[in-house]
Amino acid sequence: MIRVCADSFDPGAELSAFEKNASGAGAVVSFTGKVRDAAGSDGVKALCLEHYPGVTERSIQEIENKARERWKIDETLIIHRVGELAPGDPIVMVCVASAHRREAFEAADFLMDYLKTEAMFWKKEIRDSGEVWIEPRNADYKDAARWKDSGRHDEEE
Amino acid sequence: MIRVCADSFDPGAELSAFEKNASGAGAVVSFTGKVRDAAGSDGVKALCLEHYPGVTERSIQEIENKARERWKIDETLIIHRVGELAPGDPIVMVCVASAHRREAFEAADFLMDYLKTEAMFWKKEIRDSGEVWIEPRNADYKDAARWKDSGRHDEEE
Amino acid sequence: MARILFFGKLADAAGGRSCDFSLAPDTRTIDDLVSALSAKEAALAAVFNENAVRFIVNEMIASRDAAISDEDEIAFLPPVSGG
Amino acid sequence: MARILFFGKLADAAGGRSCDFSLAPDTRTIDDLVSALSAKEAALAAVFNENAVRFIVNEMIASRDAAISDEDEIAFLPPVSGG
Repeated sequence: MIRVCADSFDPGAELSAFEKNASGAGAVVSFTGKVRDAAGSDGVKALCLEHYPGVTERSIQEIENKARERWKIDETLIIHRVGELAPGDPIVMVCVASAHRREAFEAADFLMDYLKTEAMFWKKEIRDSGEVWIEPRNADYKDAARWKDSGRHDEEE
Repeated sequence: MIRVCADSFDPGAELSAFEKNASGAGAVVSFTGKVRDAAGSDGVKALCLEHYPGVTERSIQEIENKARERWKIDETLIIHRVGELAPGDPIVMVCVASAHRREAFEAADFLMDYLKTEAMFWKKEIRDSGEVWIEPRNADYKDAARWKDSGRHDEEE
Repeated sequence: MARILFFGKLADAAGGRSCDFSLAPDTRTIDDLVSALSAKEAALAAVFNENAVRFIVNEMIASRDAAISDEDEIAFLPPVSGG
Repeated sequence: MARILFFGKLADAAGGRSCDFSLAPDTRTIDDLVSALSAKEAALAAVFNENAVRFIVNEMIASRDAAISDEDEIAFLPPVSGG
């Protein structure tokens, strides 16, 4: 399930609902990304996230499809905030349920790398010193590139 | 925090409490392992997990210490069930909070690999056809071996 | 009138998140529109130059040489930053 | 009396999870105790042979040639399987 929402969400409650929904799976991985209160030395007071309704959801669906082509996944949940966020607020949550832990870990990791670099969001930090548009770090592009040349993880069992 | 418990636990509620506790972290990864209802073709009715009180907790603490030497981690939570479990029950939960997602993913993945192969638990499946003691799969040993030769992940930023 | 959408820092440069824009007869492609908008607004020209801007026409990703018409919704996207 | 603990399938083979065992004078190491227990209980001998059994003396991991005495708690551990 994919949800782009303007209201805050509760990762614990989302995980509970997700696990109920994915009750047959042996492994569930969740990732929550939150607004940090200091990116660099400059205090971040708020974060503004913009999206392109319709197009953004479709860009996330494409990312999910890629993950499902690559790993055997039972269920996924992708939640992404838009609007104004305060330090400590959850921005993004990804949950993956699968039979074994390796798929769940890799798929969640993959989804996050691609959400960082391919999903259609634009993020501005409101800092003490002014407003700054954020772009992916080099580390983010490198993380996403990890999945380009490696094939599907070899599975035993 | 490390908890070996004889009673069931609620992963969503645990994640909520953990995130409250690790409120400064930008990234939180959780893993939940649950009793599957069919390991192979044979129906699993229940799982029995034994531990060695004191020694088991120490074996988990050593695993956590290894992770903390290797990654910059804000908080960890490791919960492991013992006693009799039914299909669908959570067996194990690992949460890791850190500044960036890469450390959180890798450390959670590492903790699970080591919990599977080094933590002092013994697991028996009660199947329709009888009782079977479970040992780590080859895939589990291979997963744990991944961490032996690779050094700390290079970080940017 | 074409509907034009600006996202992220392109909206700051354009001075707004959307506008209706009547395409001149010689504005036949996205590339032509980029030139027309850049001529109107120096801040926009700067961002177009510096950034890997992507284009969407009627909700589909489009290349710089894609044909456009006065009925289209055309969006300009700076590098994304989700998560 | 030494306290002996068996875990996992070693408990099945021993017919119990723990026992108090008076060490014979020539049972000086874990290895001696393995031999003594194997002689008493064929099922245990089989598991000792087949498996990578590990040993714990007074809650510390010990090697097969570790010295033991009648006051010790000695645990026999088959391969672990957590998670």
